[in-house]
Amino acid sequence: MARIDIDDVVVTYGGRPVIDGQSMTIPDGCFFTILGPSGCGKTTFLRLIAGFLAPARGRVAFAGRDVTRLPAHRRDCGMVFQDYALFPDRSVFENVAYGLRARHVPESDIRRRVGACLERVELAGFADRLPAALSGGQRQRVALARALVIEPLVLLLDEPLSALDARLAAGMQSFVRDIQRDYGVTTVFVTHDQRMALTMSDRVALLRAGGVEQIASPREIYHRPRSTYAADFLGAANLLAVDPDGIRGEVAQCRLSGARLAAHANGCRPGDAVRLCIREEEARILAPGAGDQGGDNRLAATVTRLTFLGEATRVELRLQGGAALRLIQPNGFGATAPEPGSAVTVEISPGCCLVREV
Amino acid sequence: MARIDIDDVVVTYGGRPVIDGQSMTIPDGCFFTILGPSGCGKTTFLRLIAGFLAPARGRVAFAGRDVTRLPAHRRDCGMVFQDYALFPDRSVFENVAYGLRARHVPESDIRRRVGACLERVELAGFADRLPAALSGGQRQRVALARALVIEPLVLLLDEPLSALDARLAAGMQSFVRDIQRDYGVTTVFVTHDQRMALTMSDRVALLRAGGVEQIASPREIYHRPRSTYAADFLGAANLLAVDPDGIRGEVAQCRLSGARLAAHANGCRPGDAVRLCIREEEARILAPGAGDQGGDNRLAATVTRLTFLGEATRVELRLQGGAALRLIQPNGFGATAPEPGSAVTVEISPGCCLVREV
Amino acid sequence: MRGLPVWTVAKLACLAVLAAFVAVPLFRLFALSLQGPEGWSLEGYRRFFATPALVDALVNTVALGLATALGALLLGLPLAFAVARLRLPCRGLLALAPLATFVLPDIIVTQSWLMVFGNNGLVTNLLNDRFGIALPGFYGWTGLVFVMVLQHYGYVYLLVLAAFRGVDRSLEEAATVLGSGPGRVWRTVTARLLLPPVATAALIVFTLAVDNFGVPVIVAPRVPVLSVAAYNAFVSEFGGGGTMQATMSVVLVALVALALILQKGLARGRGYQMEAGRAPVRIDLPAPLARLVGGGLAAMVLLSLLPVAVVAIGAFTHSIGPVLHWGRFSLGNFASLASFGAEAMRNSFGLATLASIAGVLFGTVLAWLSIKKRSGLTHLLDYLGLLPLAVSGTVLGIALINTWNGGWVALTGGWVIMAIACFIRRMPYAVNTTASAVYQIRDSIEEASISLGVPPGRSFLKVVLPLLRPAMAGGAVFIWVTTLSELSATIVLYSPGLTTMPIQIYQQIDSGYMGPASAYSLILLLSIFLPLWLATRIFGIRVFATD
Amino acid sequence: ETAVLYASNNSAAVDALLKVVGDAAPDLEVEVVRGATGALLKRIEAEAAAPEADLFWSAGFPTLAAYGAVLAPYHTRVELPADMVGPDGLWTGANVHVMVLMVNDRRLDGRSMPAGWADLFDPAWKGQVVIGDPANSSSAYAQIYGLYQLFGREGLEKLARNVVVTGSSSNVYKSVAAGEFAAGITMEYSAEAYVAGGQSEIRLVYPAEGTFLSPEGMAVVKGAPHPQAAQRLLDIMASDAAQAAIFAATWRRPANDRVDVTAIAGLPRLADLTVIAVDQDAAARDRDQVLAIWQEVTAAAR
Ligand SMILES: Nc1ncnc2c1ncn2[C@@H]1O[C@H](COP(=O)(O)OP(=O)(O)OP(=O)(O)O)[C@@H](O)[C@H]1O
Ligand SMILES: Nc1ncnc2c1ncn2[C@@H]1O[C@H](COP(=O)(O)OP(=O)(O)OP(=O)(O)O)[C@@H](O)[C@H]1O
Ligand SMILES: [Mg+2]
Ligand SMILES: [Mg+2]
Repeated sequence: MARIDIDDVVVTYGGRPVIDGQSMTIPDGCFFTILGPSGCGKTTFLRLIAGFLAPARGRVAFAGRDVTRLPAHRRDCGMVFQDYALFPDRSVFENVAYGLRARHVPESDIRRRVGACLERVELAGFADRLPAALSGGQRQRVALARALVIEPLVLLLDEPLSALDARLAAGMQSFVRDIQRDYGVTTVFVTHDQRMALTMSDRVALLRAGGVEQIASPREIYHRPRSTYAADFLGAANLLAVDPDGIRGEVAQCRLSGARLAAHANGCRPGDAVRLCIREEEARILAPGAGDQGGDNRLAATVTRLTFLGEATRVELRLQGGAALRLIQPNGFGATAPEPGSAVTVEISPGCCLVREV
Repeated sequence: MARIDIDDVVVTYGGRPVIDGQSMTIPDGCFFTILGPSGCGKTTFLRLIAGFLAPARGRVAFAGRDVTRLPAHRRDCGMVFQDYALFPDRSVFENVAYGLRARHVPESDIRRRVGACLERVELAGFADRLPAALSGGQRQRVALARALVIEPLVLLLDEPLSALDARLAAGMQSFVRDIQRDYGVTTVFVTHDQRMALTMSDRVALLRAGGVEQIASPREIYHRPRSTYAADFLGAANLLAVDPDGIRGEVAQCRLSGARLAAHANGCRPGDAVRLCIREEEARILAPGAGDQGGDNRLAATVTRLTFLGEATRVELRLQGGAALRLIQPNGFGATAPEPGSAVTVEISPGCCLVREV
Repeated sequence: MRGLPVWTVAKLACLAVLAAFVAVPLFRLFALSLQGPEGWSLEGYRRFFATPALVDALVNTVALGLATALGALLLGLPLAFAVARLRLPCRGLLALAPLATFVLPDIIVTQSWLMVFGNNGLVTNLLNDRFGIALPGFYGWTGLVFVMVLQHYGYVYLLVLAAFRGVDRSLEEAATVLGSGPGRVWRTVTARLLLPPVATAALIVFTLAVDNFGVPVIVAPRVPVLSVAAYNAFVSEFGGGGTMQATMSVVLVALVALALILQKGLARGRGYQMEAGRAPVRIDLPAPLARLVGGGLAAMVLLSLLPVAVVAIGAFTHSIGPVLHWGRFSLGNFASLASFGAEAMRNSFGLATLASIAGVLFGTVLAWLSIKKRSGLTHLLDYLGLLPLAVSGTVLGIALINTWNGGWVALTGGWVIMAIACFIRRMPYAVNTTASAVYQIRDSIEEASISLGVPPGRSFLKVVLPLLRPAMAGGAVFIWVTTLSELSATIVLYSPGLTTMPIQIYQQIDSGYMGPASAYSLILLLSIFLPLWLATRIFGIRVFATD
Repeated sequence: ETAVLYASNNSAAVDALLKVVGDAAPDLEVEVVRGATGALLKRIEAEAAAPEADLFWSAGFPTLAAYGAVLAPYHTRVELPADMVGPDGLWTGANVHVMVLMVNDRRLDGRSMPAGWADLFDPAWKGQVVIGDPANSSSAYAQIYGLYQLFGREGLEKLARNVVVTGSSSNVYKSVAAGEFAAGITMEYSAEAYVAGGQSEIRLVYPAEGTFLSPEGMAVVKGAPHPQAAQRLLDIMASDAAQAAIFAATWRRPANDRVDVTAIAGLPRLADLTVIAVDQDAAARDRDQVLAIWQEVTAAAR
């Protein structure tokens, strides 16, 4: 249970800075997600917190106490490594029991707690196997159980669910959330999966090439991204070149493909380089006839491609003027998407917003 | 370019059968996805095709030719290993060039092809790094490039995108699809991610504990799952206990929480143990007033929980009679989900279907 | 945070040990070589390079070292490969028997070879008398290289065995699926990954060959080599300042140090993390081929064990003084055993056990430090730790006496100095055998343990050491076996009551008493292999972790 | 009482000595460290700051002279010929080596049995004669020095054309016995061991031109931890009983001339052999010069 402060930290690999003067505060008991594309420095941040990397500059503090020089084993962090790092010569049981033994938990408690934990990660029958005899996802679950069973002060999870299918991942998510809630553990969760980040987190930090792009609640970061980068990363967004006619308070008036459009200004000011961010669910195809009369937030378009996504279909369109627009259309209720090539009218939700181009 | 036939194959690990008499045909030039939960045997199937596992029984054929005894290096498969298996002593460039060198491609071609390939996986600047100096996702992309650059006869991909964010994954997907289309490569793609399976594949094979549960097109497997297992695995489904009144042709009449409901019979016959499968997008909350008059496919329910998913919100409901129902409601257009506790009317799409309970 | 106190302390401790027992003694040797008639001078070196016989000896020595290393690789590598990766009919024999080749003191081995292939040898005479075939003369280069190779291939075998098993299977699979046949996989993946351990093994054999004195002195009196010259100068009954002896020793040390630096250069930047735990599967050969390969290798191993057979027969052959009466058997050779045997055996086992425990622990820590905890200091440690390879036992022994006799701690005249000498001489092997295993441990394994609250030192003990166990066991067996037969350092260090079995054997042999020498040798062999065999059979200990 | 003895003699000699000591002085405990002559002397030198050894046994006189700095003078109470006592009693004679030809008659291959040194100069013996390295071994040096006295530089040239020099002097008799060489120039005692052991093809030849002697001595170590015991042991070692017993076991001719070698082992008396008198002092003085000549002639022969 600890707030984590990262202060103006620089981390280098062989002289090349990977994190260059970044700060971040992770509130006590928070489920904090570090989100970002491959190679942006997520693992590096986690290793910094765990104490496996000494920053070249800056400090790390737990609950206000400077731990920059505190060795890793005294930080009481449970960690799931991206490559699992299971002890190859120990059984699944012994892997999970390892941290408990280090804490001198009585044998009977170990048996009980490890057993319960393996049950939760659906590996009850695998206690005696060696890691080499497990599938990828099974290994990942052992790594998760090993970190969770010790109920640490801080939980550091590096892509802990990447090898799991949706059902299992959901199960593990709720397991992690339960532990986190029950023990008030401050949890730092690293993922590249924006859906998971939005679903699970109290706060999300979006990274960009070693820098912090935006830290916000899931809703805020989704609906009010600070930049085109953030808008693009968090969910499929259309980022259209647009020319705001005027911004009054929170409402921006724009023209797009000849139509007028109202959007949320999202803090942009006249003269800023901006794009219009339309999430895929913020556009819909109107039933034939319904949009004929034209009007605000309505655009004429031609369907170019359909992609089946399961619960929905992605529709790609070409607007008048040539800009491309993607939207998703739920598949329930016999909804059938218009054939490629057909002309349709698209309605844009006024919830869409401007974002600064960076 | 080859059809792959797997015939009545048995694979054992240390005496324990993991695949037990299964068959599967992968059409020539097909993008074939093997989907299934962790530990179900996906990797095992792939290793069988690649030639790393000799089946205890049965045969594997490429283009009708029995290859069961053909050593792995003569099968011309490109493979991405679940744990990458990069050569630790070779640079990124040399890792990718390895297969070309084995094929005695001229040096200048190697330079060009590897360069282009690294460009495609967005690692152009990393050619001289050793794998140890890469992040997890970067390693995965090197593994992908290494398998794709040789333009093999058969492409075997074991969770090749699991460490990549959505944007990169999409880029890699289209890269894989391009190669697959340009060279007509038969591609076997292993994933636990049903969304990816549905989006990318020509056909999907769903596994269940070493057995083949269903092989079908994405639409078919999604909308007409053969079993509750398939229904559940492919996208979040509500599987409700239901009592069909009668099945006439393709339409089944059921009662659910006191209401009458029409659903697709999906091959079920009177007397079968069935469940009603309602996908999350096949239920929607009617605007207040719109559903008051009751009617077919309409149910009264109480909202219990909301989860923000980004482009949509998941709404959990309790039906009359206590059954739980989840649905997703798109977030665009200022749609706000009713507060937890409020009473609503839910409409169920007649596209929902019965599934056999297995 | 990495490399905090525990590892710094460990580095300093290692440095202290190596400085005391390697650096300082060698430095004194070096200083001695620069001692002119009045003050410092390079006179010794000038004389060395002005003496054609010594320059010849230097050239021959390098040639001998290279030839032996090459030959030992040619025999040892296929054997290690077969034992590690193939399913063969006589794998048990192949796995353990090569050890016997370096248990017997080289003098007795050489004598035995002469009995077989010498001018008056059994086989020579048989072929000559019966078939009129004249074997090429055994004396000189032929015999020298033949004996040296058969005496040293076992080292290659043992040093690379663990590495062969440690190659990550999925890497080979990746290469295969990319279109490489077994040969190409071997060449482009396995061999490359094995290059560092193989280079190390070659280096070690080179150093052993360069330092070997017993074989050339007997079998190639006309081929001057440096070790013989240096040894003779050292044990020469004529005093004479010591500058020249020191100079020769320094040249030898420099030669080996050069090889060491070359090998380091070759292995530089080849520290890769592979994942241990997924050892390659054993290859099933078709039965006729398996029999052929197994038979061929067994024949080679058995040939190298011929001296053992000679010794075994000699032990039971009636002897009067130095004369063996072949064909007449008796137990007389064992008669004097009772008086000396028990004490020598106790000393030998004590020393070997001490040296192997200390050597393996120290060597493992050193390997870990220099691979995983790199810093400027570890570079120094790395070289210092391997330097004992470059020093022959006699030179080391004398240097240790010179350094540690008197002053604030006098260590000479007890078992401590003998144990230290054995430990220092063998420890580099442990560094090498464990190094390849250390490379195969991912950094994150240790970090996982640390993150679970176990401090770095204990994480090393609890998580890393168990993973290194097979390599350590291999190293321990190696040190144990070679220390049981170690002679060159202990013979100049031992005091009354501290004789060892090899010293006893040597004394018999030096007096020409082959009979008792054979008897002692047989006892030595049995006392080494019985425990090993029991360990493998009864307790199921896998000495080499080959399964 | 304990005495630490550094002995370069073989185990048969040591065993014989210990037996005599056991009888003569049961209270005297002798601890033996065996090793090569040079190695032991080097060790005594290295240990000079804190000596371990009480007594050293044995090396040629010139060698002992070279290590005089680490030896302590002591005059034994046993009566010995005058030339068997070192200057100021720095060492005491232990035995006298007699240089002989050792021949393996199975390897003669048609050559006639040599009668004297000069017979070995015949080209027919090329590669068939083995000798120790005079640069390292005092006995080998005594042989070369003697031959130089007898035949001058030409003699050494002829010899050098035929001989094989081995680095270890014990290798000479071992390889002749093993049949590797037809003849070797070695010491009487080592060759006699094979004759006495029953190897019928081994012959000892006392060369017609005369043989050379090389006396060996023993000495108390300077700063010996047990000086009293050392002196006691030295007296015992010089005594008739010990010298006879050691001779009987090893055929090392005793320095103590009261022992009857013919009676004990049937070896000819020294008086019955032709002995070329060698001035040990001159031998030591001329060492560098003679060795240089030997180096030259062997290099030329190669
Ligand atoms: N070497 C092995 N020895 C014994 N059992 C094994 C071995 N490898 C895998 N298994 C078992 O076989 C089953 C199938 O494994 P496989 O690796 O094919 O699963 P998978 O579908 O790829 O799972 P994941 O998505 O977790 O990677 C698993 O239950 C696993 O525990
Ligand atoms: N040991 C290293 N030496 C040099 N560069 C490294 C090293 N480890 C990582 N990097 C580089 O640092 C950057 C950040 O790496 P990090 O592992 O933190 O990325 P990540 O965000 O975890 O990515 P992924 O999602 O792919 O795992 C990457 O560009 C990577 O190439
Ligand atoms: Mg990472
Ligand atoms: Mg798998």
